[in-house]
Amino acid sequence: MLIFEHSHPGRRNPSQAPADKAAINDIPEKFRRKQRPLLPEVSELQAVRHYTRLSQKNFSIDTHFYPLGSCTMKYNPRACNRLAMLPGFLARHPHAPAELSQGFLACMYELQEMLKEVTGMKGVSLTPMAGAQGEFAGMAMIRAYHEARGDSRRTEILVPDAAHGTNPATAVMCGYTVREIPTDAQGDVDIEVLKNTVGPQTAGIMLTNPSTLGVFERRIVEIARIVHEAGGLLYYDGANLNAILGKVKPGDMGFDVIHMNLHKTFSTPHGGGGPGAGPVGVSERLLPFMPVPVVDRDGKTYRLLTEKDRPQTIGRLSAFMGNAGVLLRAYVYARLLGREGMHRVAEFATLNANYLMARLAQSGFDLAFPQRRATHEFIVTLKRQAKELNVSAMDVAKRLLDLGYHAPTTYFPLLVPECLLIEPSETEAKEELDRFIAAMRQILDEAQTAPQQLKAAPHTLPVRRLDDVKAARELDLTWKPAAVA
Amino acid sequence: MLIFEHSHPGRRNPSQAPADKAAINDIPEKFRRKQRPLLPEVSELQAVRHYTRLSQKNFSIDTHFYPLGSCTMKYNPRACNRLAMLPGFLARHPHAPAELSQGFLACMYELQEMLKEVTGMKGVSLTPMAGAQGEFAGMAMIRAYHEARGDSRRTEILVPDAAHGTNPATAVMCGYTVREIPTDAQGDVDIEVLKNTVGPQTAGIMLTNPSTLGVFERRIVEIARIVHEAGGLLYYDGANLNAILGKVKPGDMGFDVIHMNLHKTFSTPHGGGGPGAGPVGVSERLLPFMPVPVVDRDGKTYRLLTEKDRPQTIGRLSAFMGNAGVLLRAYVYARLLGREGMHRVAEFATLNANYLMARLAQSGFDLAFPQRRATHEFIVTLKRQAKELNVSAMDVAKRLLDLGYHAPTTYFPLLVPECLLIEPSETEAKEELDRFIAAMRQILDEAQTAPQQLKAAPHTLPVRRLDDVKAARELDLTWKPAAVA
Amino acid sequence: MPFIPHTEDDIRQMLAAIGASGIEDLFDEIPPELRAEAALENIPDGMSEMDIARLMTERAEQDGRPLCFAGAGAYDHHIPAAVWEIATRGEFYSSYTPYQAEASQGTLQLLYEYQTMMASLTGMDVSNASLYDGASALAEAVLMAVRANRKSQSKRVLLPSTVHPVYRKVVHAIVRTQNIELIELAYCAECGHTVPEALEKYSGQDIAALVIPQPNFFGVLEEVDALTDWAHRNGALAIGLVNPVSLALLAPPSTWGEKGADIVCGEGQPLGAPLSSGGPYFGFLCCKQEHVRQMPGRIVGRTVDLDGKPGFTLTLQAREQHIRRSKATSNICTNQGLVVTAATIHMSLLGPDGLERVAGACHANTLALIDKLTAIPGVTKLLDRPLFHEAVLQLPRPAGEVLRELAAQRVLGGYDLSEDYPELGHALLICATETRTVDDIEIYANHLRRILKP
Amino acid sequence: MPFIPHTEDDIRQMLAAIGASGIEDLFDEIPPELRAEAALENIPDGMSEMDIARLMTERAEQDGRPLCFAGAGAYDHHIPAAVWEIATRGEFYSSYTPYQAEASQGTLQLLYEYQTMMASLTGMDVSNASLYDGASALAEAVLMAVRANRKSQSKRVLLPSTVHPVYRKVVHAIVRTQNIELIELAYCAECGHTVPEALEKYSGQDIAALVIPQPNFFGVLEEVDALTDWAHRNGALAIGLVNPVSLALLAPPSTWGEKGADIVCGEGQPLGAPLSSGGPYFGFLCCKQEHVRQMPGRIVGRTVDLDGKPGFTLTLQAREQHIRRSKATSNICTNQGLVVTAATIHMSLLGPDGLERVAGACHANTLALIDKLTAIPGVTKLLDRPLFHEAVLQLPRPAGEVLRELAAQRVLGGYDLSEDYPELGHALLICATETRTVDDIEIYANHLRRILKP
Ligand SMILES: Cc1ncc(COP(=O)(O)O)c(C=O)c1O
Ligand SMILES: Cc1ncc(COP(=O)(O)O)c(C=O)c1O
Repeated sequence: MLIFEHSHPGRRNPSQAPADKAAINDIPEKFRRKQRPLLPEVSELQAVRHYTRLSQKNFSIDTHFYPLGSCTMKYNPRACNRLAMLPGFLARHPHAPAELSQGFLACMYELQEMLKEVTGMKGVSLTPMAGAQGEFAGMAMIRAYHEARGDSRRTEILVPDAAHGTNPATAVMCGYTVREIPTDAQGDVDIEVLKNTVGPQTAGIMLTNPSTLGVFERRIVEIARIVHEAGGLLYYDGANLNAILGKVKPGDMGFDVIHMNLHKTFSTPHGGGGPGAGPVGVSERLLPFMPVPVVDRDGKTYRLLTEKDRPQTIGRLSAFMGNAGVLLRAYVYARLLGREGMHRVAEFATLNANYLMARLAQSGFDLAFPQRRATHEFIVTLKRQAKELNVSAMDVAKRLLDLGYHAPTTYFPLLVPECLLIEPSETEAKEELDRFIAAMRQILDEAQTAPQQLKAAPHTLPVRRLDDVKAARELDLTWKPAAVA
Repeated sequence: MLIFEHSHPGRRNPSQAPADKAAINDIPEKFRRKQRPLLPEVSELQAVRHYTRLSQKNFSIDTHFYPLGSCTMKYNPRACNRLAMLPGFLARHPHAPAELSQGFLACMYELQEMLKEVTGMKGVSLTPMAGAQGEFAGMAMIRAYHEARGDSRRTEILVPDAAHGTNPATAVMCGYTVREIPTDAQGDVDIEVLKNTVGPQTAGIMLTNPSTLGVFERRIVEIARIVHEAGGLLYYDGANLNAILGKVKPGDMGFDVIHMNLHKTFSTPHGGGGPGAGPVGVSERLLPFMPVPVVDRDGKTYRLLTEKDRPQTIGRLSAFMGNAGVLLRAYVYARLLGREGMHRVAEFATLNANYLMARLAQSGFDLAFPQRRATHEFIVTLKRQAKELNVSAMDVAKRLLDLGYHAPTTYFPLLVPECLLIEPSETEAKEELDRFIAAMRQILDEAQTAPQQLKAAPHTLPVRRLDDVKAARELDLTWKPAAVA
Repeated sequence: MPFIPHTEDDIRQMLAAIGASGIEDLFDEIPPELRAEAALENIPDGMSEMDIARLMTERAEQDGRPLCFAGAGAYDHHIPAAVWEIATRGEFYSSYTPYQAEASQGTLQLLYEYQTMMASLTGMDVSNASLYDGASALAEAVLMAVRANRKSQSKRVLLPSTVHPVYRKVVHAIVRTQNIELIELAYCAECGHTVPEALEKYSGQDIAALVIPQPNFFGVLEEVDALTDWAHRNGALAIGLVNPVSLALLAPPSTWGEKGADIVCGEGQPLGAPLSSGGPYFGFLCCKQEHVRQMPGRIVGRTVDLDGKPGFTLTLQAREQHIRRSKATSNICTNQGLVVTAATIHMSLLGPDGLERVAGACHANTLALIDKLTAIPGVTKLLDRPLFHEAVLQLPRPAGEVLRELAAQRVLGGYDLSEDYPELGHALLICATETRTVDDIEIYANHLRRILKP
Repeated sequence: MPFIPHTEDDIRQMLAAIGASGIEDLFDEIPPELRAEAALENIPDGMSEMDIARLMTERAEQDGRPLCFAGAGAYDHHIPAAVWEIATRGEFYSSYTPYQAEASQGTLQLLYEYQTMMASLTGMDVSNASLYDGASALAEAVLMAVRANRKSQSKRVLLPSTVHPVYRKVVHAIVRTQNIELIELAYCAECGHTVPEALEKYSGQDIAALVIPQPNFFGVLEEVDALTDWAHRNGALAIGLVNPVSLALLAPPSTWGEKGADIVCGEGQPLGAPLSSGGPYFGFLCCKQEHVRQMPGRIVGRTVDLDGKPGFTLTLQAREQHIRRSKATSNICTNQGLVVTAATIHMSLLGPDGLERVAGACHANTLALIDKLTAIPGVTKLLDRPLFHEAVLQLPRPAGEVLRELAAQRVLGGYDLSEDYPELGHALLICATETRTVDDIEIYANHLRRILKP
């Protein structure tokens, strides 16, 4: 039932609105609304019950193992939520003057400093509101850099074919043309093609390392050299640093700019789609271009640097300073972990991934890159099963839901056929991984003995498999009351 | 799976305990623990996931219509929880001096005053921690009253047979003998028996009005006269004032003492079993005996009255002043409702009950008291169905669970055979009642056409019907590790 | 009106179905002479959530959150954020006592886990699902012991005066009407514990039970082995009254003396309940298997369903008021379920190691506090005995006065013992839990030094 | 280590399964020369939850919660307690974007409801499932309009200077790299709105879109009908930029002029997001059905499952980066889902009547504030036009100075306009939402009177 179907004309929640209805005499009729909007008219209990019950229809980290590759579904500590929602933080207006903001700004400054340290970059701006906006900020800085040098020939951005979709989309949004670089059989960037592709038109390259293929790009130093020698800059898609925190720093690999998804590595919640935070870190030469505001410390006082302090900035990407509440959560998380904890994140994210990879291989699954180490994630391909048994990666994914596991990422990266990208994260216990392995084995059995179990899955969820084609063809994007519909 | 089954020796949550393990040198060995207790060794994620998933196995007001008679499962406003849990309230130590307690005490004082007003009593003490403890306080005051007057012959408490189990249990706990008074066919106390039972041995009577039969005791004034003339006092079990708030005051009916369940009428949460709060209100003559502490106002300052101020007090029933956090929730609720809201509670609780009663009667259910008005609740009896179709009230109750409704109270009051005590509360919408009626009709149909559906119910819950006999015979009250078990 | 969903239309239809002409009709069985009086003139108008939120925020802030060095029955421990975020989920918060077991497996399984944890902490065989608080739990334990001790004909119970004075009052208030005789045992004012010799005059008498607090109200450790053995030698049951956090370090009552305590109770607050002005907390009660049928309160058992699948249900209900009425073991009905929910999550998050560290840190902090404060001229430590996380200091001036001056500096300096134990002089009971830092202790010491400066 | 469940035993077994001799082996594909440097010397030691809780509590309190009379893009509204208690339930809080529809029906249905609510508030046909914030939503709306306007060859967009100055900066930063020309429209410094005459010089030119803020940054109401009609007459799309709370009172963009706005966007914060230092908020974006395939961001559709049962799923994904990559309508991936969850619950709790009362109270309070403050000598109201819940005052001294003095009294007095609009003199943008009381306004007025006393 939709919330609108609980609605009844005239029902209202008097405690949630001012008792008096102000008479509005000063706004001329022509500016006034004539018909009430279609908001639900439900009691507080109806709303609470409706949304509580809806919530129960979700899988989530708090209820299920959620090995969704590239998404880092690790435990979101409740303390981070609780502390970011302290009344004092919630009440701070974004225009509060620095005198009334030192507590908040101290957190932001220290977060900036910590992110500098983990990335090995020279400056960090916290404002981008998600990974893709961080990418945009990065691309815009690369562009501003070349422009500042009067180098206007550089119109191309190189992107490996395995890249996350946001990479090419961002490059285009920044006015660049995208050139794809293929991946070799080992999962590394094809260096020969790269060499032949770079040139004076190359503004830069966007790389994810570990790549979205779940492997570490081993020749990164060489790639950096090739691109730099061609006059291009290196962009690091650091959406996920989970496998390298404290193990290797993007700055040391030769990158000029990086964004991080704090909603992955720093475990801020995904919230069913967001919000995230995508801070950017830059090397020396991109410092002047960072998006504002940036937090600065002057003795013991913190303040926001703006366009005045940073005349070459690419500007602002949000009305204030990005997703502040998310940044507070990340700050708390970083302080909870500390130095040692960060090292451990990488160690155990990697241990879990490699363990799961080894055990699934032993269980009869084909790995996309069997000769490689897993990073925080790895890829299983069901190409063989698709051919031999006519079951797809999607069938396996849906069947996993029945067995109480969220599915891994399916059909991404696009270049591996029938793939499952699996990321267990460091916060899952071995027993949980073992149960997942047992479920995967069961599914492999069923694929042979009872393929219909897979093809018709899921069987136990609130709905069975949904008709996506109908959804796109017969668009039904808003509810309409029966009379109108 | 039990939390212990997720446990792994050596697993711990470092952020939840001091990093340093203090060396304890000053406590002699003989006082020290040798073996660690069997607490779970699980990660924070494991604990969060385990208890989140467990929670989903509950029915609750926030997820289901819960017409549990005598329990008043109405909406528990989230604001009450949020505000009672403000950091300042949570941090207040019970021994904080009055200078650092005025905010809290102001709430308590105002709650006391409001409870005086709704009950029509002369004094209120907030300390009892649930209804039963309120009853105890009341009985103890009656006892203290007679004792203070040197009247030691009064050893009996009269209790109608329909009374809640806590009533006779409390009377006995206070050292009294219980005499049961029968109910007449109309659901009222049998006045003739009462007249013949009262006497110089009568310490008092415990009455619930509206009674647990879901009817208002019409001859209450006469009953009060009879008992008072015999020298007894009247105790009002005000667990549920939902049907009389602002309609009639126990004080006006002639009662000497009353307890209220704030976890019913004032909508503090039931919490899967508690905590509650059972303040007592008293008439003039019992004022000196009230349990301490009581909050007093002196100009603009609040303070706690203790044994010194109230030398005749029955004493203390809790280490501090009862369930303070529950009292805060009740205070917020009372302020949200205000005068008008309280009147409405009674009106709509009564409207909902009478509507449901009328519609169920029309649907073929037998009412226990068809000639009476429902109060906040009413009774359906399945005696006929039990005889004709061999289905019990319990079968109907279990089948309701399948259909998404919590069952009404079954087999209470004991004197009505195969009964369901149904209390919809004022916060349920008519549509919800209508859906419940449809479910009840369906069950009545099934009782004829597919009785097995009922007898084997529930079918859709985490477990099927449980073996209570085995539970009591082969006691399994704590988990033991496999090795030990 | 808040929380009432009825529209005018609904009301009309509902009245029609009932056959009433107005809502007032529904109250026509109430004698009219009683109705007239029920206006609620003194109830203020309703407030919006926004307005009450503002009022409550002001009042909560008004109370100033002093730096807390008071214990005396309520302890300022860290509670993981997850505890109450989960405990207040609607499914726990707004459900009733799990009478319909199949629709309450969440709460029931949790309570079974809770019972297991408490039984293990105390070392006993079984636990109930909670009582109101520590004080009333002690009263119930006394009543239970009197019922359970079939060897004793008497209703005499020995209650050391080292038990929390308010607990003693509560026990008195609750058990007096049942002709139970509470006999106070004197303590040693030098050492602060119940000396076994104090018991000697009752040796050989018919005593139903002996209460043994560990640590006692002063934080002092009692000679629990000797006391327990004395009880058993004299046919009395031994009732342990313990702080559950202390049990991470201290010997569980099951190991006291030769046979261990028979019944164990205490205040559950230190296991995840915020200070919150004294409640809601919860009382716990554990016992040996043989006494389980005398136990008051709800008990959850594991059983199987029709398919043989394990499940949980309330059991031994024949002890309870809703079945046994006047013959029940207690009148308790509603207990402290939600706080127990929190405590169960709390114990799961801490685990045995965490609880041990917490107990250790509390103890170490209190020792540090004693050191700092006794370095102030005129302040000395009383009661020369092993202690746990609480201690008694002697001040050069009345403790009440000093506490008031400390309160003006937002320091809650402890609990004034002079009223309950005048023989101890200007005695102050202090406590520093794991939440107090070195700086906090320094702040306290500095204020106290200044206040006491001659 | 926090949040890592592995025991020594687990590690051993796992390494054995992998065939590695230690965890370090797993990193052996990283070039060794890169490894050496990765120590994190400047990261402090980990803290316990207790310690960080204390630090954060201090910092949160340090910022003093001033009495807020600032709006300028972020509004201090009451949020029902239920909103965030439900939104932060683990099932919403810790789930991902609903790619696996069957395991995400909760979030998906909620988003469908959200889309319905936003479409209805704005009067448009469809809504997406959110963008980052109001400013970036405006940028996306501009990009979308340029794509969607097939009649226009140009990439010229008219942007009134009455649009929030930071929004204009954000739009600039985001669209400049795509060769879009943003043309600022002057406003009338007396009335504070975009006079239709300012448009005249662009009449007949190829303009892709016109942005129409309502209310505008000054709180002033624009002549939306005339502006919309001008756009349509000139082949431009009309982009409405609105405050969603204002839409309870003001004409929805669908009704502006003859044909209504084509695209509507804005900041969702007033619908249940706390001020929280500026985020997370959410941007909303609605449009006419014909433009839906040009819309950026996630969209949820209702469909059926194999059994024909209704269900919800992400749809029109071919617009999005994960499918269309470099040809996507935007690079947006993660959006502001949780805040939208809160907003949906918020709107459900308020309903149409509640939202209307809130909007009315904000407006009335701002009028009362204007009255009180302009009664102070030297303070006058600027911009003589109808307004909604925000207004511009002229002070006798620089607003920045005055604001600093007010801040010292814990009053956040508004937003200093002098930097962005020097032509307005000592201009201050003020706002009083429904959360401000008569007393609050009095407090502000008293401080201001004192501060301005000559
Ligand atoms: C590798 C990679 N890059 C970029 C992104 C985009 O980040 P966001 O969704 O926060 O915009 C993601 C996340 O989905 C990602 O996994
Ligand atoms: C009529 C009646 N009296 C007394 C009680 C006992 O109240 P409590 O459960 O709070 O002890 C109840 C509640 O169950 C009740 O319904």
